[in-house]
Amino acid sequence: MNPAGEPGRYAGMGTVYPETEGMVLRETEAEEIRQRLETISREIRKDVVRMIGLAGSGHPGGSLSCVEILACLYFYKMRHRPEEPGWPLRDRFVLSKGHAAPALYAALAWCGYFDRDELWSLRRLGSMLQGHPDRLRTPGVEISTGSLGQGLSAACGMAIGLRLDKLPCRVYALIGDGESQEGGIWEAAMLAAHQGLDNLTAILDNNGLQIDGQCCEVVDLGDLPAKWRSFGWEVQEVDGHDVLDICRALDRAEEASGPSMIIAHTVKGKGVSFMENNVDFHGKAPTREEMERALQELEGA
Amino acid sequence: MNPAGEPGRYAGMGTVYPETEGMVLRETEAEEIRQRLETISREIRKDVVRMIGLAGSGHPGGSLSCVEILACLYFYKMRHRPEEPGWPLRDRFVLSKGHAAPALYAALAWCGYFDRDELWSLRRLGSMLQGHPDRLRTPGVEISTGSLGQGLSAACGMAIGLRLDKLPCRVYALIGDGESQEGGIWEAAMLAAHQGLDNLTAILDNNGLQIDGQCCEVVDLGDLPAKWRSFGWEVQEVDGHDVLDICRALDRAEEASGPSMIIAHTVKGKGVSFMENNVDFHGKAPTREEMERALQELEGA
Amino acid sequence: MAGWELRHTRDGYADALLELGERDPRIVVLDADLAKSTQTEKFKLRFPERFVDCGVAEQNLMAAAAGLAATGKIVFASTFAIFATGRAYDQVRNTIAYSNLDVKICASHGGITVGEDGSSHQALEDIALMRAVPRMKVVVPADYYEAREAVKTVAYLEGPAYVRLGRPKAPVLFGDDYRFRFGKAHLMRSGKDVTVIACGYLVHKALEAAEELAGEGIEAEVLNLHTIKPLDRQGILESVSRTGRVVTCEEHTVIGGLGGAVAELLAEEMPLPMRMVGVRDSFGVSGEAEELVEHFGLSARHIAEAARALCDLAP
Amino acid sequence: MAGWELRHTRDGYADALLELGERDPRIVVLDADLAKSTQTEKFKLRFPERFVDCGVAEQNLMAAAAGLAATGKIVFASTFAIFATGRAYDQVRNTIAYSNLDVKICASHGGITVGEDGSSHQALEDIALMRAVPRMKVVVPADYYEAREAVKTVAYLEGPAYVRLGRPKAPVLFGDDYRFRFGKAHLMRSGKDVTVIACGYLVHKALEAAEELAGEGIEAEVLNLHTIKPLDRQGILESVSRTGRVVTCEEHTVIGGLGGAVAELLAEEMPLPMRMVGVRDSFGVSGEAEELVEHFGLSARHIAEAARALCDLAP
Ligand SMILES: Cc1ncc(C[n+]2csc(CCOP(=O)(O)OP(=O)(O)O)c2C)c(N)n1
Ligand SMILES: Cc1ncc(C[n+]2csc(CCOP(=O)(O)OP(=O)(O)O)c2C)c(N)n1
Ligand SMILES: [Mg+2]
Ligand SMILES: [Mg+2]
Repeated sequence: MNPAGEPGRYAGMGTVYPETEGMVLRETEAEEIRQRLETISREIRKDVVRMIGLAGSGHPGGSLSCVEILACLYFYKMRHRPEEPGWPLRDRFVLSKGHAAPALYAALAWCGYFDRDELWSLRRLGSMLQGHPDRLRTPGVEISTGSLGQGLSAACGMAIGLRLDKLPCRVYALIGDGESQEGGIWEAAMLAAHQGLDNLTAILDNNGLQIDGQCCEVVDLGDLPAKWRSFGWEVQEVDGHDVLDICRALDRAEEASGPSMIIAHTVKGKGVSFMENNVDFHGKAPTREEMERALQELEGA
Repeated sequence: MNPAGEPGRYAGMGTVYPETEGMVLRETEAEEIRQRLETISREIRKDVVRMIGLAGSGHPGGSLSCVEILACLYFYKMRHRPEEPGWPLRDRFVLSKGHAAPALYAALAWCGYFDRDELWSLRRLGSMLQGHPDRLRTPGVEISTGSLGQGLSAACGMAIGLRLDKLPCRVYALIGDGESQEGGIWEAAMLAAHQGLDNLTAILDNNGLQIDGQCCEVVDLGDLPAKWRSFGWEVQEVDGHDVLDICRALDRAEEASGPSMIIAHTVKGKGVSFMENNVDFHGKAPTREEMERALQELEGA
Repeated sequence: MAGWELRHTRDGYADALLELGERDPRIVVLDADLAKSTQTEKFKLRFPERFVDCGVAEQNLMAAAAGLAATGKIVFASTFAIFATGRAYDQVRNTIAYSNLDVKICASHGGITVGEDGSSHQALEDIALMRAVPRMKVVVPADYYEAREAVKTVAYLEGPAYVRLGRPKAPVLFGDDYRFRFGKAHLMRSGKDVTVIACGYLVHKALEAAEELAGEGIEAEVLNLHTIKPLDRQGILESVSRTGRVVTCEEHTVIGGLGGAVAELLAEEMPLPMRMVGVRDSFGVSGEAEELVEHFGLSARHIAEAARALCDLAP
Repeated sequence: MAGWELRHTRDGYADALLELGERDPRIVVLDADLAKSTQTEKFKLRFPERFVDCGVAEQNLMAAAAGLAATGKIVFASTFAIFATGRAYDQVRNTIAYSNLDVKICASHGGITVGEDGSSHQALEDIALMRAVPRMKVVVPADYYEAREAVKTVAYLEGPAYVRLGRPKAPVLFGDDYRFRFGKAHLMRSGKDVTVIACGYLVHKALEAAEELAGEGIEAEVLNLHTIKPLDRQGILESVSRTGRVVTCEEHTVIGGLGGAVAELLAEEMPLPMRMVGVRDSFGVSGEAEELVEHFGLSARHIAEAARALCDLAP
């Protein structure tokens, strides 16, 4: 059985859909893949800025920092069928840092889970796109998040469930660095290692900022790789804006004998000069004028 | 100012009360100290068995495993005044693993915080000795515990408060290994390191058992020293039944530049042959006959 | 307690789990280092591959349960009631209930009858907490059989549910053929003077109180309100409209629990005199179960007193 | 919202903190990575040594607050209402309240008016949760001044307290000389036909509703029930005994909150017809604050409707 099934349709973005399990990026294709994923990333970034700009509220910083990670997951690594969101053999993704919903929504829309027009209704009364992911409203959202520190636990549960059913599916969870201060993260970390969940990969969006400032000033996360290793995870570190770096780490993670952590070094607000590393844009929408400026920058990129 | 004040009266147990700050165990006195602490430990153990036996319920296993730790704290390391429980300059102790209350109560009674006769009312309606520590009822109890994974946080708060007031007092917290599965422990660990709480010492009663079995079978705690080091704590390991080993570690902990963890390797149910390493005696009282047998064993020891 | 056969409600849970596990491979059970107390250990021994011990980590227990349910499992998550509802409230609310997942929280050690462990282990607000969560169903079985049948029922109701089980053995009120009717107040005894609505461990106390009152010529109707949410509005109103008076009885704070639910209903639909038997907004203490029932004013005597006081009021 | 001056209740909190911090060295403030939202940042900037950011770790926030209080501090612990009460419920209950420590939980972003962030951030059960905790005081200020004065008052009441603050600016109802009387329902408008009891952001809606009703000849008495626990039993009963009808209004589920508290009181003391204006047991959604007030049936229009329906009932 080829769990990948047919490649999904990605609304004209082209596809880099993996067709075999345990696939490893072929170097001959690397350049093509890189270009596609960077193109997708730029499109998602523009969507994020526009969605939040139009909504007048939202979290641009942490949405922009994880764009490449989402692009690599949805357009390179994960087996999924946008036209059949409930496909039992799909890989699962959990956005533990739920406030990055705009980036997820944009990725899902580009995949074809729903119409791109929905994006502009973000956060409006009646919209299928809530401020934080709601699995009952948005096709492609596996579980509702928004309260930090719960998604990794949910991902553990999914990994256990899929393993029980002997399904070859993998589970991916994206957590924040600020979020890693939540004890729930470490409860999940311990259980995942104990259970040897080799079908679970977590990615940490290590952008160095939370709301009240730099993580190292608020509550220092210290040596994150050492922490995760001491909790029994295999750890890789990548440049979170280098798509091939991310893809290769996602490939390697499948070889791990237990749960696998990819610490992605990222820049909060990445791609928009005045948002980059700017803690103020954690949870503040750009003004109309800022939005236009950001879009121009991204267009030029 | 000598924060130690006068030595407390320990109901005829003799005293090894430290008279100077940053005191280090003098090797010439080691043997005497050892003998006293072992005597006290044996008395506490007998009390624990009798209290739980008479009460007909309680947690003997985890009470017996931490006896030497409590003896070293209350009769060697901590500055406190049993006759003045609210003495502002006292060191603080938090029993994060609150179910070991009987051991704490016995230690407090031997110190003179309350009459030893109270011990036999453990867990009875109206008793000052509740099933889990209640600061409003029991002199000497600094904060109420019983719900696991909260005491270390409370100890952090105390350490911060005492530091704010520039008091030389130290805070000690005793946590369990099973308890270390609680995320709250790791939240506290991170904050304590970030705050550089060098007046905080935690002791981990590493008896290898929780309720549902061995910790390594339930949810493996893995490499505990590595975990605590990766969370920014200084770590020592001791034989948790060797009083001098514990005392020396407590002395050294005062030199740490941040929070300090003493991992005490212990035996659950220590001192009573049929309780040792017996998971069944986590939360089960000995029968009358078992109680008598246990007391005989302890008497002989 | 004389005259009653006694059995644990949590044994009813365990037996239901075995039955469910036997016939439905989707059943998965999670615990948090209390499998021996909650009795999920029986399931673990029979179906080890479908049991996961999460250790002393209730937050993870609940959020992981949600994730498992999201893969199509019917998940039972157990620990003590106080930790299931209080320690993991946000996980239950934001991950389980908001996602509307099939997680059945079956928690033991609800109420004051936890006994000697004392306040930190006595769940006295769990019904209030779970009742406040949208989409949550709240069930408080009164005996072994009701627990067993309730568990089998909620397993197949869509979305989350909370089932509160006790620590001590409870008087057996029903039999092997007991049919649990989710969402329907269960008439245990008819009467015309006052409606006594009880749940869980206090149902038999209510029956004893009714017996006592009968001797004085007061005919109490006793409803076993095993399902506290959704509330059987019609069933309650029907009884109360006949008797004109209500006493509620619960091993729980009088704030926001069964009494609160009934008070809210009556206030909007049929304002009538009511008395609440429950813990009067205080923490528990250590003591023997029955001793505490007496101490906190939850005994048959107290229920009868409340009913009497109501009946003394002008109608 | 036309005609009202608008200010944040959380600014009232921040200003009170500055005043308290200035004169009392025991005041310490803790937050969990939301200092900019809860407005504790102002205290942090003025008294950095007495401010501790605990990071995104609400459980630790609350239990550490308890430890600090145990060293003689008066501790303010802030985060969003949903996390303060839900994520850390067990810490609040078992470490703070059971120890009866001076921790004042001042949480912002209570209620549906959180708006666009949506359900996971809209605390709709926080009053129910905190009300269920023994020893907890529950205060829901209606405007900037009331928030400021309430905070200064609870600082010096023994033991734990919960103060619920909002996200949006709220109409200013009081002035600089406002005297907050803890535990006393505050008469905002007299009337003889119906008592409207409101708290927080809905107090001005209740006043608007009363105005609307006055035009129809219905005289509504409006009580600002800023203190939900302890409940001003006497004050409420006194008003209700005159009007014979009650409408409760809260930006909260109708289960276990202000409406629940009043229903419980009336059921035992003075059964009378009542209507609850509140969120009808559902999760929130994203939208603009005022839009959601309308969407969930919490507007002046809805309050007036409820009052009208009651007045149409035979007395
Ligand atoms: C349990 C919980 N506490 C607090 C919040 C509020 N909050 C939203 S985002 C955030 C900071 C998260 O920082 P980080 O994980 O680093 O996110 P990123 O930098 O990727 O945006 C906080 C505290 C929340 N959503 N959930
Ligand atoms: C929050 C919480 N969850 C569960 C329990 C029930 N419980 C009491 S003791 C215990 C096991 C603790 O194991 P450990 O910390 O190793 O204690 P020890 O072996 O020292 O007795 C559990 C799960 C509790 N008291 N608190
Ligand atoms: Mg970050
Ligand atoms: Mg242990």
